[in-house]
Amino acid sequence: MNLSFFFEVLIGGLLSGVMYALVALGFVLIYKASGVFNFAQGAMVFFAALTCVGLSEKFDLSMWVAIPLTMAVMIVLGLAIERIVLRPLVNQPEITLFMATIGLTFFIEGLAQLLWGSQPHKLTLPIEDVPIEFLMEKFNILVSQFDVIAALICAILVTGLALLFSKTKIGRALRAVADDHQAALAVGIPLQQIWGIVWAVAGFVALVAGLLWGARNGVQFALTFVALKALPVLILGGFTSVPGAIVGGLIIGASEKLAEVYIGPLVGGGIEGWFPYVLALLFLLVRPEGLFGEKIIRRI
Amino acid sequence: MTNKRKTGEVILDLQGISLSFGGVKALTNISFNVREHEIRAIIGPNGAGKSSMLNVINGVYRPQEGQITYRGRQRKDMNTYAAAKSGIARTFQNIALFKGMSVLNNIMTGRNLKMQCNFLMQALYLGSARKEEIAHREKVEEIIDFLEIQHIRKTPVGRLSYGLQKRVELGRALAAEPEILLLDEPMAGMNVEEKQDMSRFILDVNDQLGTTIVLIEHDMGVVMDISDRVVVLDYGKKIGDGTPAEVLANQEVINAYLGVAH
Amino acid sequence: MFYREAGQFKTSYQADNQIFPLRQDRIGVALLLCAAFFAVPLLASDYAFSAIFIPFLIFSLAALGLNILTGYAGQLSLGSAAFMAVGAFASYNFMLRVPGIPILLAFVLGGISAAMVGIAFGLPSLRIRGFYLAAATLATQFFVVWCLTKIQWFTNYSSSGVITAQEIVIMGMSFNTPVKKYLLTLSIVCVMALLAKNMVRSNVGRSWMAVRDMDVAAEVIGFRLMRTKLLAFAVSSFYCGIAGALYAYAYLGTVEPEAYNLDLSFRILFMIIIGGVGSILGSFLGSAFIVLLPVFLNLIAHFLSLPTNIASNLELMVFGALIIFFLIVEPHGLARLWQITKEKLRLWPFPH
Amino acid sequence: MSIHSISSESAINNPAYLSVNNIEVIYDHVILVLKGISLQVPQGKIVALLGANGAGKSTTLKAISTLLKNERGDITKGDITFQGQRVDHLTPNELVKRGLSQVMEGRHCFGHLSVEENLLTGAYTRTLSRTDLKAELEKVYHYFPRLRERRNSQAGYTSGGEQQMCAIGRALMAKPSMILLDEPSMGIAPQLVEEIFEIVKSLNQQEQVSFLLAEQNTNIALRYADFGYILENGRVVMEGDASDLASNEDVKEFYLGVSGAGRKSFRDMKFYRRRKRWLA
Amino acid sequence: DDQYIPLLSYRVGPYAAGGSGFYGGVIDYFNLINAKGGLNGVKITWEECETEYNASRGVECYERLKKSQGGASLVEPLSTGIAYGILDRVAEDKIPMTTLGYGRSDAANGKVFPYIFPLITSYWNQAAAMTKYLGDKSGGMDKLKGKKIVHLYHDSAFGKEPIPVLEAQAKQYGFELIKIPVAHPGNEQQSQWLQIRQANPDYVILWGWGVMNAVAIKTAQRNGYSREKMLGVWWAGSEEDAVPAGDAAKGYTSMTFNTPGNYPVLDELRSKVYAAGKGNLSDKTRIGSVYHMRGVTAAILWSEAILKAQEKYGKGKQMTSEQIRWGFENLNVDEARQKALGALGMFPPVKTSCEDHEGSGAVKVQQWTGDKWKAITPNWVVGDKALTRAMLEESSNKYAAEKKITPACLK
Ligand SMILES: Nc1ncnc2c1ncn2[C@@H]1O[C@H](COP(=O)(O)OP(=O)(O)OP(=O)(O)O)[C@@H](O)[C@H]1O
Ligand SMILES: Nc1ncnc2c1ncn2[C@@H]1O[C@H](COP(=O)(O)OP(=O)(O)OP(=O)(O)O)[C@@H](O)[C@H]1O
Ligand SMILES: [Mg+2]
Ligand SMILES: [Mg+2]
Repeated sequence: MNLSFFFEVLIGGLLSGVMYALVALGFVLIYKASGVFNFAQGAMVFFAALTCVGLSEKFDLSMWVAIPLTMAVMIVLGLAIERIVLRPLVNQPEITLFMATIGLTFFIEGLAQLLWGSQPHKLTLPIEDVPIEFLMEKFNILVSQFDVIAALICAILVTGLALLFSKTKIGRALRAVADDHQAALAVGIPLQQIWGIVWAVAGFVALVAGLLWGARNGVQFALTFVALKALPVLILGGFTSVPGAIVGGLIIGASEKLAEVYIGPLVGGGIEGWFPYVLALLFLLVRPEGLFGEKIIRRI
Repeated sequence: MTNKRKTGEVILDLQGISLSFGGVKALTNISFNVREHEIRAIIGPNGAGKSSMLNVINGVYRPQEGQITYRGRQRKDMNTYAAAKSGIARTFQNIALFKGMSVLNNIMTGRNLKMQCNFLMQALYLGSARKEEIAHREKVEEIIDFLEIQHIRKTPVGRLSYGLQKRVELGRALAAEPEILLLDEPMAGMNVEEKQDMSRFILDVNDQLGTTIVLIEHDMGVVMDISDRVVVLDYGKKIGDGTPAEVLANQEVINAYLGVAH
Repeated sequence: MFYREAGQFKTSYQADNQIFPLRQDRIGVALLLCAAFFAVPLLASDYAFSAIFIPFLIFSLAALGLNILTGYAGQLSLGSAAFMAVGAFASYNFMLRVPGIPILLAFVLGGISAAMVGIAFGLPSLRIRGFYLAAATLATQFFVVWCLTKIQWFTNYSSSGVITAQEIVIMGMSFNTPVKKYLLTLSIVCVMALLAKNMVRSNVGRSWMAVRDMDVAAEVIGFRLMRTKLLAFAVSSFYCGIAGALYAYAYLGTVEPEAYNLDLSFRILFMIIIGGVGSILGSFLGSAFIVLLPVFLNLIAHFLSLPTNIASNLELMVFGALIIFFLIVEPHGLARLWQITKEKLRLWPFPH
Repeated sequence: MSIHSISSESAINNPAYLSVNNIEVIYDHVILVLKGISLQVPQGKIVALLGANGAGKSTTLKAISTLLKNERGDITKGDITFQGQRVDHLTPNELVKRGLSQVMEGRHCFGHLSVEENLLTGAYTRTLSRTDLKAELEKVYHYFPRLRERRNSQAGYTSGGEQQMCAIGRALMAKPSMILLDEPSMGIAPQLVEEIFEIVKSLNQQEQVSFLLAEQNTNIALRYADFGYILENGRVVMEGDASDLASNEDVKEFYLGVSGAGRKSFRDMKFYRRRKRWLA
Repeated sequence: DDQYIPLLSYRVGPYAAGGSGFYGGVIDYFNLINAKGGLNGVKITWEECETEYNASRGVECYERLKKSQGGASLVEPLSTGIAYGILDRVAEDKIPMTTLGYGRSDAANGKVFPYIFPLITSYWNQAAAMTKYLGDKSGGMDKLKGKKIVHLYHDSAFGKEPIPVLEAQAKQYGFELIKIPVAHPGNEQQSQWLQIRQANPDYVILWGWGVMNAVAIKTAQRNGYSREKMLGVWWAGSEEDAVPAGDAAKGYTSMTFNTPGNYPVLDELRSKVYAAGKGNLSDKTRIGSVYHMRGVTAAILWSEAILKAQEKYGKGKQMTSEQIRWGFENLNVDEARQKALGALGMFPPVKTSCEDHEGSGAVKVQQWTGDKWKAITPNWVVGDKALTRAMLEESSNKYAAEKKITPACLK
C-alpha cells in the first residue's frame, strides 16, 4: 500500500469531515435547545448563502458588506420562525415540531428562489482553493489551503458554542428547555426569547456553513443536500453534543473516504451515500445516544 | 390489629441484595422474604431504595450481589419478561401508562400474556380471535367497574388527572391476575376517601384472589392498617422488619422515618 | 345534533368492539365504499383515475404501512421508499423468473421480501430510539437503492437500469385500463386497511402502542420488545412493499430504482404526520392532502395566471405554510381534526 | 348552583392578591373542565384547594400560571388578576418575574440536568451574584439535606421523593411572592411532609409569601391553611376558613376520614362508598 | 383550433435552473412563432404544470393536461423519471413524446417505441462520440491504445447508461477504462479525485448531473488535475454547471448538441419577443445560454414536425397528435431549412425515420472560457454508430419481448 496516498486520503477525509461538522453544528444547536430536529437546517444554509450572494450581485456590494447584511437577515428569519412557527407549538411532541420544520423547509426553499431566482451562482471568498505548496513539495501530500482555514473557522465556532452551552446561564436554560418545555416555562425561563436567540445563532452558523460550502460547490439549490452529509455525523457524535459534532465529523469524513477508496472498488463503488450511515449505525449499536450525546434517561 | 387470614409459605425470598449505580449505593445487603397471600409493606424515607427494591424483584434492575428465590427457583437476578410470565405485576411510582391509548386499551394490555391468538388471526379477526378479545374485554370491564372508572373508559389516559391515572395503572396490573402484585405508592395523590376505597380494594384482591401484595406507601395510617408485615429501609439498608406494631415501636425506625410518633 | 350517539346503547362487548361503533359512521363508510366501488368508476374521468385516485390509494397504503411502524409502534422511519422498492423489484423478479405465477401471489411475495428486509433493518431499533433511529433508517434508504442500481440482476440487466412492469392479468382478465387498475388497487387497499384496522384494535396493535408509549413498562407487562418491534417492521414493510409493487404495476409502469428515492420516503412521512400519526383514517387523509394540495395550488396559480416561475415558488411556500398552519391548528393531524369536528357536531348546537 | 359557604367574611376582608373570577376552561376545544371557578388568595395567606381526583385542581393552577395554553386548554370565560392586574395574557416568564411561581404536579424535573443545575435554573429570572446564588442554594439544601447528597446526580435518576424536593426547591430559588403548589406532599415521607409544610409556614410568616396549594392530604393542608376551597367536578362546592372546614361534618367524613366515631381503620371499611356529590 | 402543447416544466427544486432555461426557450420560441402568425396560421397555445422533477407529480400533470384544449400535440418532460412514468401512457394516448438527449437510448427504435423520439442524440451515441473526439484529439483512434480514461459518473441508471459503449470501445481501441462512481448528489468528491490523481489518467469523462459537475470541476482544481483533460456529458455542459465552479472551470470541456454562439433566431427573439415584453426569462442575459438554446431547439423541432404533418394532412389545419407523430417520424431539418429558420449550425441536421427516431447522433465539444462556452470542434462529431445501432436493436427487442410487442412501423 502506498503510504503517502493513504495519508492523503486520510487527511482529505478529516478535512471534509470538518465541513460536515460545520453543518452538523447547526442541528446540534437547535436540538440541544429545544429537542427539535431541525429539518430546515439545510434549507437555511442554502438561504443564507444565496441571500449573501444575491445581495452582493444585485446591489453590487462587496462581501464585507453583504455578509453582515445577510447576518441581519438570518437573525430576522430566526426570530420570525420562533414567533410564527415555534411559539404556538410549545410542549408538542417532538415529531410535530419536526414536521413543522419540514414545512419550514418548503417555505424557505420557495422563498429563496422566489427572491433570488433559481440560477446557480459562484461565490468567491478571498481564500484560494489550491494545494498548500509547502506540504506538496515536502511530503507530496495534498492539502487544500481552503480546507485548513475552514477547519480553523469550525474550531472557533465549536469552542464558542461549547462555552456558551457549558458555562453560561443561557446554556443551562437551553438544556432545561430541551428536557421539558412546560417545566422550563414554569420556572420562568423565557422560552420565546431563548428560542429566538438560538434560531438566530443557528442562522449564523448556517451562514458560515453556507459560505464555505458555497465557495466549494457554488451557491445552488443542492446546498440543501449538505444536510444529508451532516446527519450521520450528528448521530455518531450525538445530537446534543457540540464537540460530538466535530469528532463525529472527523470520524465520518476519514472513514468514508478510506472506505470509498479501499473498499469501494471491491463492491462497485459509490458507497459514500450509505457508508457513513451504516458506520454511524454500528457506533449506535454500541452507544445508542452517539459518542457524546446525553444518555436517554429511561427510568421508571 | 390481628390478622385472621392465613398466610402461607415464603414464595419470594431475597438474600443479600446489593445494588449500586456508579457511586450511589441504592441497596446494601438486604434480605427479606414475602409469604404467600400476605400484604407486605416497604417503607422508608425518600431515596431509601424502596422503588429500587421493587425494580430488583421484577427484573428492571439487576443487583450486583445477592440472590432471589422465587417459588423455589434461585437466581441472581430476574428478567422482566420472565417475571411477568411467572405472575409478577406491578405499578410504578412515576406513572408508566401508555399515554396515547384509551383507559380500556391500557387495561387490556395487562392481559396480553393470557392471549393466545397469533397476529395473523388477529388481523383477520376470525372467530377465535374475536371470541378471545371479547372474553378478555369482559374481564377488563369487571375491573373497570370495580375501580369506578366506567365514565372514562374510552378516554386517552394522557388526558386524565393524576389520581385517575394511578387508578388505571392499578387496573392494568390487576388485569394480569398476578400472583404477586408490586405496588409503588398506589395512593399518592389521593384523598382520604379515595385511599379508603383503594385500601378496601387491595384487601379484596388479597382476600378473594389470594394475591400476594408488596406495597410501598408513605401514608403510615394505611400501612399500619392493612399490611401484615413491614420492612423498613433507610439509606439502602434494612433497619426494621416485622409486624406493623413491632416496626412502629422500633426506635431506629422512628428516628429515621416517622419523626415524632403520631 | 345530527351526529349523536344518544340512544345508541351497546348491549354486548361485541357490538362495542365493532370497527365503527356509531351508526352514523357505519352508514357513512358504507356510502363511501359504495361510491368508491360503483359511483366513481361510472362518473370519474381517466385523468381522475390514473393521476389522482390510483396514486392516492397507493400512497395511502404506503402511509398506512409507515403509520403502523411510526404511528403505532413509535419507530420513526425514513426508509419507507426503500421497502416500496423492494416490494416492486421483488414482484417484478418473481413475475419474470417464475413462469405462470399469479400476479397477486407475486405481489404478496414481493411484500414478504420487503418484510424480510424490514426485519433485517429493524434489528437496530432494539437499541436505537427516536431521531437516532430515524437517521439510521436512512441507511436502509440509501443502501437498498444502491443495491438495486448496482446489482443488475434485479433489473434483469436492463441497460438503462429500468424495469418495465408486466401486464396485470388475474384469472384471464387483463387490468389494463385506468378504471380496472383503480378497482384492483381499491380492492387491495380496502382489504389491507381492514386487516390493519383489525390488527390495531387487537392485541398486536396494543403491543405496538405500548412499546411506542413506554417501552420499559411494556416489557414489565410482558410484551417482548424484540418480537413486537420486529413484527411492526415486518408488517409495515409488507404494506409498503405491496404499495411499491402497485406503484410500479398499477401506476407508473416503467420505473427506475431512483423512483423510490428519499423524496418519496419523506412524502410518505409527511402524509402520516399531516394526516395523523397513529390513525388509519389519518393515512388516507394525509395522502389525499399531499397528493391533492399541489394540484389544487397549481390550479389556483393557473387561475390567477401568475407568471410560472413565481407561481411555482409560491406554490411551494404555500404548501410549507399550510403544513405549519395545520400543525398549529391541530398537532395530531387531520384525523384528530375530523374527530374533534365530530365531537362538536355531536354537541351541536350547544357549545359544550 | 349553590355554594355551601360556611363562613366567608374573615379571609375576604384582605384585598385579594390573586383572584380568579368565574373562569371556564376547555381542553382541546371540546372538553369542558372548569365550569366557572372563582377564588381569592389574600396577600400573605395560605389557601388550600381540595377536591377529589379529576375535580380540576391542577387545571385551575395551570390556568393561573398560564401554562394551560401549552396543553391545548383555553380559558373561555372569566379572568384572573394578580396584584390587581390581569395576567391571563402574560407569558409564564413574565409571571415568574412578577413573583408568581408554580410547582407542577408530577415533579417535572429536568432529567438531564443535575440536581444542582435544576435548582440553579430556578433562579433564572433573578440576577444574583455568585455568592448570593450560593447562599440561596444553601438555603434549599438546608431545607432538604437529601438534595445536598444527591446534588451532582442527574435528576432523572433520583428517587420520586427526591425529585419532588428538587421541584419544590427549584421554585423557591425564584424567591416568589406567591407560590402555586400542586400536591407538594405527594410521594414524600411523612416526616418530610411536616417539614415541607413548616417551610411553607415559615416562608409565609417571615417573608409574607402567599400560597395556593392543591393538596390531597386534607388533614395537614387544613392544619396549615388559612382558607380553603373544595372543588368538585369543575365547580367550587364549598369554601370557608380552614378551621371551619375542618370541623364541617361532611368534610370530616369525606376528606379527613373521620366520622362521628373518630378515625376509622382502613382495614375496617366494609364497603365502597359512593362519593357524596354536592351537585346533583 | 390552435395547436396545444402541454409543458411539464419544473421551476423549483434542485434542477430549477435547467428547467427554467429550457422551458423559457420553448415558450420564447412559441411566442415568436405566434408573433409571426403561427404555423401556416395555426397558433400555438400551451399550459404549464409544475412537476418539481418528481415522477408522480409529472404523471399527474401529464394526465391533467393531455386532454385539455382539444388534446395535447406532444410532450417533453425533460426528466428521465417522468419520461418513464408516462412511457406507456403516451403510447396508449397516441401522443408523441420527445426526450432530447436523455431517457432510453434504445427508444430510437421506432418500431418498438413508435411514440418516443430521443431526438438529435442518445446517451450511447454521445458516448461513442466522446471516444471519437478523444481519439481525434490524441491524433487518431489508434493512439488511444494504452491511454487511461476515467469514467467519473453519477451513480445511477443515468451514469451507468454509457458503460456498455465505453467498455466495448475500450476493448476495441485498447485504452484502459477506469470507472469511478459518485454517490448522489455528489457534493463531496475528494476520495474520487484522489483516486483519479493516483491513476493519473489521460482524460476524465465527467458523466455528471446537478451539483456533481461543479464539485467535480472544483475538486479537480484542488487536486491539480487539468480541466482541459476533462470532458463532460451535456448535462455537465451548461452555464449552470460551469459558473458555480468559478475560475476553476476555465478550460473545462464538455459535449453539447448546440453550437454556442448567436443566431439570427435568437436576435429575432430579442427583437420580437423580449422587446414586446413577452420574454419568459427574467434575466435577459440568459438568452442563448445552453439550456435556453436547447429549449429553442426543441421548439424548433416540434414546430418542424407539425409543419411536416401539415404538409401531409393539410396546411393551416390543426394537427392531431397522431399526425404530429408522423411528422416527427419524417422530420428533415437540413442545413437549408436551418438557414431559413435562422438557426444554421445551432444544432445538427436532423433526419428521422421509423428505424431512427433519433435523427442525427452528432454532437460538438465546447470549452468554457471563463464566462462563456465556445465550440472547439468545427464540425459535428459522430461516433461509431454501427456499434450503438447493434446495442439499440438488442435492447429494444428485449423490451418488446417483455412487453409482448411485435416491432413494426406505424404508417
Ligand atoms: N390535557 C387534557 N386534555 C383533556 N382533558 C384533561 C386534560 N388534563 C386534564 N383533563 C381533564 O380535566 C379534569 C380535571 O383534571 P385535573 O388534572 O385538573 O384534576 P385534579 O383535580 O388535579 O385531579 P388529581 O387530584 O387527580 O390530580 C379531569 O377530568 C381530566 O380528565
Ligand atoms: N437508575 C438509577 N441510576 C442512578 N441512581 C439511582 C437509580 N435508581 C435509583 N437511584 C438512586 O438510588 C436511591 C434509591 O432510589 P429509590 O427510587 O429506590 O428510592 P425510594 O425509596 O423509592 O424513594 P422515594 O420514596 O423518594 O420514592 C436514590 O438515591 C436514587 O437517586
Ligand atoms: Mg420510590
Ligand atoms: Mg392534579
